[in-house]
Amino acid sequence: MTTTPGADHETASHALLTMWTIRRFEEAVDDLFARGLMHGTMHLSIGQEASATGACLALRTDDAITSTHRGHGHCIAKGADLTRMMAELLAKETGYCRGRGGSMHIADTATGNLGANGIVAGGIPIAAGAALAFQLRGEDRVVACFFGDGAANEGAFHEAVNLAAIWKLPVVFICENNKYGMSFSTEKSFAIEHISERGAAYGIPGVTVDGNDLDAVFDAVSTAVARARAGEGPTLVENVTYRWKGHSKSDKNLYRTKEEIAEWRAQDPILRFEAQVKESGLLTDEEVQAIRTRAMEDMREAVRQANAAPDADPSDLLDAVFARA
Amino acid sequence: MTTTPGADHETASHALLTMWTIRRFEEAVDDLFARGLMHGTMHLSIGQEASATGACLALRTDDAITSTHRGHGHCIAKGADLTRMMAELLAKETGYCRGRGGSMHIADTATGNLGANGIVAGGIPIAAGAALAFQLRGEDRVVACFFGDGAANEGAFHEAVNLAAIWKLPVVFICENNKYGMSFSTEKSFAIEHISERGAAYGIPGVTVDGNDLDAVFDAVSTAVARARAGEGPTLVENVTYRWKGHSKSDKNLYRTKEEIAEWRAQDPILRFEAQVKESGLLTDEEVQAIRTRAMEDMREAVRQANAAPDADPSDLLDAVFARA
Amino acid sequence: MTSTQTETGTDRVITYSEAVREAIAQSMEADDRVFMLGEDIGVYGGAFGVSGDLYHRFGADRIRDTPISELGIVGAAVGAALAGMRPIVEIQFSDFTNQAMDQIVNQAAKIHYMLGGAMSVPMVLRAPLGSGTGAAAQHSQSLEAWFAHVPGLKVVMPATAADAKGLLLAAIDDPNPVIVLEHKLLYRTSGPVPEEAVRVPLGQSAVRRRGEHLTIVATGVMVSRSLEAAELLAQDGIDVSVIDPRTLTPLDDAPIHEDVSRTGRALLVQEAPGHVGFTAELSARIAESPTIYRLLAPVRRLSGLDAPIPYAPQLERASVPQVEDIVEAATTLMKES
Amino acid sequence: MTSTQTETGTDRVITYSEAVREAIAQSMEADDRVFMLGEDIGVYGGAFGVSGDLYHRFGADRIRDTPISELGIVGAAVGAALAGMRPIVEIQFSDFTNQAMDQIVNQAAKIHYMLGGAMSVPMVLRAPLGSGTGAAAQHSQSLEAWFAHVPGLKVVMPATAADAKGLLLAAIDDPNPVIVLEHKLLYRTSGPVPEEAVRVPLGQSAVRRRGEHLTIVATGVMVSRSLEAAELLAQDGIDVSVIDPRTLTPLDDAPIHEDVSRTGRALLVQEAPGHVGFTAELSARIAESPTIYRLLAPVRRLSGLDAPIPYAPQLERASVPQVEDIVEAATTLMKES
Ligand SMILES: Cc1ncc(C[n+]2csc(CCOP(=O)(O)OP(=O)(O)O)c2C)c(N)n1
Ligand SMILES: Cc1ncc(C[n+]2csc(CCOP(=O)(O)OP(=O)(O)O)c2C)c(N)n1
Ligand SMILES: [Mg+2]
Ligand SMILES: [Mg+2]
Repeated sequence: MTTTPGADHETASHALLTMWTIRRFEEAVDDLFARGLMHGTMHLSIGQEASATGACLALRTDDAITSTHRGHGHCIAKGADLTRMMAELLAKETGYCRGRGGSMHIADTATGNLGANGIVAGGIPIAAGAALAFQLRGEDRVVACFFGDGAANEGAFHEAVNLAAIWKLPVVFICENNKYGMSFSTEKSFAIEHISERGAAYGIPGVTVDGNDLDAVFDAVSTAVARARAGEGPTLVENVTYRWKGHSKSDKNLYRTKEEIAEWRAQDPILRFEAQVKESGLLTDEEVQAIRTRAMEDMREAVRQANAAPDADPSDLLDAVFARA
Repeated sequence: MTTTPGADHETASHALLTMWTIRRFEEAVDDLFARGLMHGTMHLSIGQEASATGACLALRTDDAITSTHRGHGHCIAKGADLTRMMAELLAKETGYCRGRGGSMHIADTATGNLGANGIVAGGIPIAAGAALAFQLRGEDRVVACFFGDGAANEGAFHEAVNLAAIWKLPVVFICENNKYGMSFSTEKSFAIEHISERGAAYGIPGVTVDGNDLDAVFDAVSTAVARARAGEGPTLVENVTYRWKGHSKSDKNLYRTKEEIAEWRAQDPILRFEAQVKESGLLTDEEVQAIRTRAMEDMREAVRQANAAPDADPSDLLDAVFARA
Repeated sequence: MTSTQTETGTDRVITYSEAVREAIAQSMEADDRVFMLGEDIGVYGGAFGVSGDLYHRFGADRIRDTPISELGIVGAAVGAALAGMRPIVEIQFSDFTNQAMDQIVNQAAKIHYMLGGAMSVPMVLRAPLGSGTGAAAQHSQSLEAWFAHVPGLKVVMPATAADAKGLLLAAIDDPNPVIVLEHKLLYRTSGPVPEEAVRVPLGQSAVRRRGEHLTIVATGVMVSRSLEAAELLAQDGIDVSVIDPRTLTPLDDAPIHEDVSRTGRALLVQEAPGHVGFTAELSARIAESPTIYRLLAPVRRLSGLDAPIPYAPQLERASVPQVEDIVEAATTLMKES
Repeated sequence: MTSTQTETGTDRVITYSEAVREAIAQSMEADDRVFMLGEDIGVYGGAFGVSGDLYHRFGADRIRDTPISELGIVGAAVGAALAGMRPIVEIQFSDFTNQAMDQIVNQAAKIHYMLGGAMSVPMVLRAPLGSGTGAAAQHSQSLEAWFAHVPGLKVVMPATAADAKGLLLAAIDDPNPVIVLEHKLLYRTSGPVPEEAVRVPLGQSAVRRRGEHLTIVATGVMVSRSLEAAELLAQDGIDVSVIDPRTLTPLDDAPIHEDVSRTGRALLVQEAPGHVGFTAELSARIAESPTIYRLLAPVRRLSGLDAPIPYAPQLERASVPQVEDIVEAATTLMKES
């Protein structure tokens, strides 16, 4: 397992590159969408990069994750291939889902990503089930289950977290609390201060961390992962963060103020981490610059390659419904 | 509102009669079933009489309840007519549901019983909705929502309690923890000690009481009802009790010991209350005897009248599917 | 000529979603018991903008934003209905009715019957259905067949702006649970809609077009596609009827029998997958009635593929009937005799 | 003579529920990935006694009792399947699949397709369906039409002990989610079942009886009722075929077309309400194929009432087809030409 990103040169570089890659990927998607080159709907995670990155840094490659409709960051942080991701969003045959799934359904078996999910809280019982499989086979693998604040009010959350708690399943529940479920604020949808308080209802630890602080996220998730791997059961980790962009394309931001958005933009998790590692001398200006450039170039290359790929092929739609023995 | 049953002669007599009536009703059902005179399946509440009785004593007639598959006690305690209840179980046209519903679907508009429910936790969102209606109309009516320990692990519980909490709905959630959901013990289905601890997950008070202590149940529910009526929102009250009989007819009691059952039978909520009020001099032996006799006679009369009633009429099955404007 | 235009007898043209909003607003003005609950229906105005400004007109109590708890909010609507209110629930995508099936099917649909008529559940559940937005398999289903199969539920699929208003008004009046399935692609379409609160009774099919040679029965967005196809077919001398059942339960099949008996050919068009879909019921009713003796060719269903809805636009398009598919199916059917 | 007896070629007679248990046990012995989860399947032995002693034979890990959390346990099965296991979920009454529809329909059924084939969900969901036990509307539904309508799900309805074992074995092998709907009234019935783990392939109808005059197609408990009716009809000189589709999706309709073309008469029998039910699909397939030209009389469906299942025994009986109803329907149909 890696050490705290802010304390190790290689980890810091890797983490920073991951965060910039997520940011650039989301910006590219935003741009392609605006220019009418991408269809459907997209849920961008700009502003939440530290949560996905810090959490996945605490995982092994053979650990699994379940993700959400806002899943590009989780997917990248777990190690997915940018070109295949972009190809999927561009509805190409070379995409992760051959253009069948799109943004809300990307999965990547190779890196243990069991899938984004278009259903709020849909991935939570699935995460518990994957953890059950690991436990039944006596493997020391862990599942990290990402979901939003809004998902914590779905029955699926309740049933799945309880199953994981009573069976001590190796899963870490990571609630990315970005203050809103679409337009509904956590002040209105919860009568408690911290969603992590719900851990106690299932007899598991709950912890709330600054989701824009990469080290804090990494440390909290690492502790939870260690606990899960040791067979001591699940933990509920709440990463408090913020979504800069609208919920999706149809969002006019009527439910929040420009000031609030500005406040949170000021706490950019990436710039915060850059400042931190530059201050501590872990990374130099040049290294940081190089990472930024690399992220931008990787993205451009991914878009280029994805665009060049063949469109998804409608010929075998019916054959693809059932898996063959 | 009435005062604590153990402190008032009239209330004590009424409460004792209610408990004995429930006991005798369930015994009659058990007997009719055993003799093949009743079909379907029945879930008896013998041993849990103090929970239904104490809770309903804390309610006004215009308050509402939602009940469960184990609902005969709630129904009687809220004031339903024994003959129409028995007629329903005997599949008579004069039954509360004209023989359409049976044991799991008895409701009684006159006494505010919104219905038993064959679905575990099915009544919990319904209770929240009825409370919402009262709140929207500015009425000071309260809903008491009965459910079992097993129901507290359904998503419906989670979603409904949260709705009630954030909207401060006038509802009291009464979890009748009889230690088992069918065969699954609370030790196995929960990783917490008291189900009432879940109140905190929604920002509402949670309290656990001895569900076989009539006064304790009455006091806890009264406090919760007062809070709800005052517009301060819901409370989660956990009545710890025990079901003497099998879950239903198919139960071989393989999941619990004879000793455990014996232990709990020794804590008969009715005999406990009798001893208490006799000791305190609130009721005399003769009065207690009279109440016992009355309960038995009422029951015999109800069975007699129900048996004499016409069978449910199959002629208009299709007309009954939709309500007419 | 389509019968709705005659019915409406008005020149005022508004969009389908404006028509839905107007029905809700007029019902709420007329009846205090009516209120709305759903996700993001408040300041946000609804995921598809249907509730729009209702929040500002009626306030947060009656246009009630909810947490993401479909089962809870549908159950709350059931309870409120039992307690004398007339709730309208909006489910953001009809795919999420999967979360609430217990309250819809085991509770709302059965309570009146199970209680021997002692209570009823006057509630409306509105939800957008269908594909065409690139939202993929979990946001594009057409599940009307499920609801139509559940005794105790009434099921409505408005295909025009006028019906979006008129059928919803009737649904809100109805003492039973009514599922109103609105097609996403129709929200922005417009048509003549009376300003007054004119009900369109549940259980009446609409003959949208009368033709000589073939009868098309279509639901939802397939109604307008069938009418488009009808124009193209007319150019080839094929004159078709287009019938819109509007209410799947209770189903008014008399006009279908009448028209198919006249034309001798039936083409049944739906967006949902064909296998055990709603149009199978239409086909079955034809095959089980004297209408079968009037057929000049076998009945034909044109449905979505028996596959989930894919993301890629060209794949999504290929998964459900398009105008040209309807034209082709009708043309082929004409040749089959 | 019924084809299953020939198929099985064995004299060993066990009950339907023993057959289900045997299929699970043999699969668990043969494959470590197979495990079972559900409510009260452990020491209790299952609400209908199906899992019986499996808990003592395989232990609490693989015969896993769960809390009352249908959505959670079906979702856990989906996740376990994605992670390489072969879960079998028991839902205590099929009515409670309503609680789990999201995981069944939005997740299990679609994942393989949505991911472009990258993963699959090899899981089995078993649930008892049907009426006849006096358990009323929330414990007596027959919802097979819903599942059959969902692309990505395979749907099985075993009507004999042999099929209960053979089809379940095939379902457990299948790399896709398979819904196995067992009829409560069949659990105690018995029939010849091979001791070995003989698969009955999914997607093959069984001709239970061959007759000259009329073809009955029936599912679930209606298969045995139709066979009983057939004996009575034979006494009146009416010689009927009885076909059991066994798998609703994928549906093997060739034997149905073949037989109906021969007899010229089709009577389709199901317990579920008729409106938009499974037999509507059968009727539609006949009406849309050349088979329609071979009909001597209109197709006839005999289904449960379009009403919830009531509690009172005589009302419950009157709500679904009984042997005498099948006899009457067949007799009437014979007169219709
Ligand atoms: C079951 C379900 N209900 C509603 C939706 C529509 N929807 C998509 S995302 C979203 C908000 C989710 O909020 P949260 O869980 O906080 O995640 P965030 O979008 O904030 O990342 C909603 C309501 C859905 N996809 N699934
Ligand atoms: C949704 C649902 N799941 C399962 C069942 C089957 N069932 C009926 S009662 C019961 C046990 C309920 O336990 P609890 O809530 O503790 O109530 P109790 O029976 O102990 O009074 C079960 C599993 C059901 N009726 N509904
Ligand atoms: Mg959020
Ligand atoms: Mg219990």
